[in-house]
Amino acid sequence: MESLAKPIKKIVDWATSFSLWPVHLMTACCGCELAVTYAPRLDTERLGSLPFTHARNTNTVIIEGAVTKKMARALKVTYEQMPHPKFVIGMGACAIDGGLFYNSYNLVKPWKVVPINNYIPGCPPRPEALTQAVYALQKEIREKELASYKFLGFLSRRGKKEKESS
Amino acid sequence: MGVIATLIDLLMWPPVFYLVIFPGFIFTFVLLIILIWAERKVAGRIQMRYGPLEISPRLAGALQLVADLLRYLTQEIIIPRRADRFPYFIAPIAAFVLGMLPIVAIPFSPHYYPIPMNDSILIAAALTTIPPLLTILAGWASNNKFSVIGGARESYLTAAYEAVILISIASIVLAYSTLDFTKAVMLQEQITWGILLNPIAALAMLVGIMMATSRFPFEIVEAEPEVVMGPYTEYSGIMYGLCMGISYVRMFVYNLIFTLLFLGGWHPAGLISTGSFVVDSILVPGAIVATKAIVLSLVMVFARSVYGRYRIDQALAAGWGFWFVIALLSLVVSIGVKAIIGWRA
Amino acid sequence: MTIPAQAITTRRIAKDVLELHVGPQHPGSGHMRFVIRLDGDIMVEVDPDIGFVHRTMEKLAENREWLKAQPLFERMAILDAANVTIGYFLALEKLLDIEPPPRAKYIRTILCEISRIASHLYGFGILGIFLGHSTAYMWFFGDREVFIELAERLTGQRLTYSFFLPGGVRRDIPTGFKDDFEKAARYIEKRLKEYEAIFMNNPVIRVRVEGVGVLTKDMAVRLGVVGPNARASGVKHDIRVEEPYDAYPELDFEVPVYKEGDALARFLQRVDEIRESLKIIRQALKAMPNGPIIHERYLRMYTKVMKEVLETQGRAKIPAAMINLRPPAGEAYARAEAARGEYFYYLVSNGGTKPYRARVVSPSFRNVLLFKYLMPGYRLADFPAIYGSLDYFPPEADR
Amino acid sequence: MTASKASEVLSRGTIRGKDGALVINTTVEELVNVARELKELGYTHVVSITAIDYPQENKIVLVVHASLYEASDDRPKVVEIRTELNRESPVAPTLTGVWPSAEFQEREAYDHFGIVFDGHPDLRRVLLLEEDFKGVYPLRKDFVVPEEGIEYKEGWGELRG
Repeated sequence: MESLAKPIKKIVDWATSFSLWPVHLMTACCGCELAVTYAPRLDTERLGSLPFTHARNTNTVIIEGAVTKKMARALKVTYEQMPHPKFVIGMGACAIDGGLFYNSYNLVKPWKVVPINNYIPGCPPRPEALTQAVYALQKEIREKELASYKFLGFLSRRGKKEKESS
Repeated sequence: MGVIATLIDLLMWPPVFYLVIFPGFIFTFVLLIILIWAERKVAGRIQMRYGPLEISPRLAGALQLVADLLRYLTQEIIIPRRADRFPYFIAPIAAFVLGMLPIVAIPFSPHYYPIPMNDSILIAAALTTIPPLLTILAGWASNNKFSVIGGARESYLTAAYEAVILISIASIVLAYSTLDFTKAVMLQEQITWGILLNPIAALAMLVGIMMATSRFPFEIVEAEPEVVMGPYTEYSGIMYGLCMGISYVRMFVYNLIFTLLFLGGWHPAGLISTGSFVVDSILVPGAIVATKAIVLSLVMVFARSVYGRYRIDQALAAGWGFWFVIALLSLVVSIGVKAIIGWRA
Repeated sequence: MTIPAQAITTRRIAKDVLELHVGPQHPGSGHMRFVIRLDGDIMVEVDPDIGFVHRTMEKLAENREWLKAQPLFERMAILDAANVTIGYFLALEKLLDIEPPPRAKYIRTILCEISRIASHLYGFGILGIFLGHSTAYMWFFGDREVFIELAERLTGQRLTYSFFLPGGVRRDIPTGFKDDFEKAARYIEKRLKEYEAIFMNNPVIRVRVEGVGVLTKDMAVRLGVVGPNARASGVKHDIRVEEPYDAYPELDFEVPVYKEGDALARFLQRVDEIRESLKIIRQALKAMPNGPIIHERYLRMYTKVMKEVLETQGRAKIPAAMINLRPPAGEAYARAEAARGEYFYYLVSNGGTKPYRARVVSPSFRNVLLFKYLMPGYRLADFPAIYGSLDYFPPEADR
Repeated sequence: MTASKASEVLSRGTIRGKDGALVINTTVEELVNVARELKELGYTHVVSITAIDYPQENKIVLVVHASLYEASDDRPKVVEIRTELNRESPVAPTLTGVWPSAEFQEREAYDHFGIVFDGHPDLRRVLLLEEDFKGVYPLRKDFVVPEEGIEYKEGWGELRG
């Protein structure tokens, strides 16, 4: 079974990495640069990443900068609505540690709300940086089997290891 | 060995081959992938960008849809707790399959059809009207406000476009005086293409198809800024992939019907004769019909890059107030045409 | 053209209405939520729920030095950063009782107008995608990059310039900027004609925006609407004319005003404004005087190295005293015309290094009322058309 | 409204030298009257309604800025109305009856300073959530912004994987 699982997992990872559709959730000001990232100059759709409408039919959340307490609830709901496997990119300094708005009483650190795969520094990051983050996430998915370890997990070595350790 | 041979025999048995491979399930699926890829590529070219590319730079990103499909296939399927489970689950699957079903009545050449029947136009036209009902069902079963609004929009639009499409089919059938696709195409081979016989009916049917398959500018049921994804809002994973495919499948099937009724079907195929039965009566006519339908589909898909979308009341006003009247007018034209053909025949 | 009944007159709301929560995760909402009550397909009540992007700028500004408030306030609308912060510096300069040298004034005006053009193109793109016209979105955003690039040459940053100083600017005009601008201006003038073909005169777009979201002049005055939305309703209100600042009094331009007040008028008004902005920048580049780019009070504090940088590279360093500014105690307000309308800054100083109170009112915050009073009476499908045409930017309103 | 009464309102205020705004100091009882008279003078809309907190003097000053459209004469462009309120329970009459444009501004002042506007049609918090900030009005001076510092745990700097 192991020999069969490997190519299947590879294909799943490959397909998922080239189909990272970010959900339309704008959390703060970096949304401007997100819009530019998918506009003609950079056209991140060529990486197979197409911004789409709803949490149910997408698989990536791009956190655009600061997350307020009010927005954190929406972020959590959106993330929970999303089917597995799902990925999160934290965009901007605010998503890392509050950025320019450190000490603000209405901000939440996004990594306390959802698990984040990739961070992008900058305030706001250039759109090129976001494109690179998508590219880096693709590579990470393929290398670390982020998409397939849950799917067919019982077949893989990683799944076995998890079982043994527990 | 015997089992495999039997299976191959079964697959090559014309009705099964027809439904499963060409032009049935597999062919339509491949077509779907190419069509959506082409849509994204053409839109990209017009919009000063590339569209999908990096996945397979040498094939201009043609594998993009394969990746999207596989991603949907391996994604989790979430069934909301408040949803009505059975209809929720069955609606998109049934809509996809039933959307493809009219193919049983559509011949690809005088000798290549799954089931011989005399009333094939009637049956094909009747079968195309089923999927909208399932779309409405999907919207209702999802138990989501946006889905319900989307379903309601679909139910309004269905009445409008079905009337236009069915009346324009009726009017061209009136001109041909037959309910058989094969005879209709043969008649077109003798006289001229249906689009020249009754251009008004052809135009009305084209607009009806655009409305029925939610092409721009009639993409109202799934209008994103208003109702998220309309009836399909709650679907995830491959269920959503199916939902997305429904309109493309229906568009292709409608375009096949349109090709046979108005674009002369396999018309120039009679000019080619190689002597081989398979080539002459299956491959060449089949390719001609499919090509015509695909080109038509591409034109429809292209409208996305040029138009915005209408409001529901504007679309309904256009459907009932203008195109319905045009369709009725085409009946009159057909009577006139019938008179002329009748004299000649 | 019939004007639907507006909800500002009392309107009985049926009991069995459908309540829709649009946003914040919804393709038709930005960073905010609308509670829409629907009677059939007609919106009977719209309650904008803002505050999803409230990053508490006013409080944070009280805890930071005067100069450090600039990057904070810039984040209200990073797509229009120059116009957003110019008001703050006008108010601060009133407190400090200084005035920038003429060359700095011209550079400020040029940057503000570039920023305005870019911001308008952004708004068009959003309107395009809301009406389902993805080509319009892509074209507008692609062409916006031309002006982003232009601003980047001037300031060194794509969006968040932090370009102004009290009594000056941070960089001089780079060499070759005039030619770059001329190229960009000619390009966008050509493109505006192409937009007319595919977007403005597109019959499908036309029926969606014509006669939709009609804001009468009376209502605009009553609700205190500002910016292009007010000017499209016949209110000739432009701070650049009424309380001219920087180089505007010396430049010749017109304020386009439309009477219709519908979504189409709001769109066309902005198109005209882009043309006027190009005119302003052309004039400013021609009439720009030579001289220092920073007030001499600060120029005197420059060390030798700083002076050398200013003269050779055209970059104004920030002297140490500027970080610990101590404006005399008092209050001052200033207004500035940004792409979306009037910015109002009200600064209170108690003589310390930090503002005692920094109040900012953004145009989007004042236009929020429009959602509540303009939308009811229209169909649900008109919601994105009206929203897009108002050019509303939630982070700006929430601050 | 006669011209003499109109100028009476304006003459109550003083022109501030720094920015040319007309500053009118008034009381809670007088506030609506002053606003109404200003509106009849052509000050059609509110630009800003906010407050300044002075904890040492135990007062909150409600600051209302009103302005006019299409200003052509030499009337002051912006009028500033300052009203002192009791800091413990700041209550002011609503101005929405005079200026409908005050609606969201007053909601914001309530949100940030806890000023209750008597008669406001829809006085809710607008920017902050009631659940997070119950009884807390962050723009008052006694609300001190917490210094967070930088969070760091052992092993965060290392590369994962």
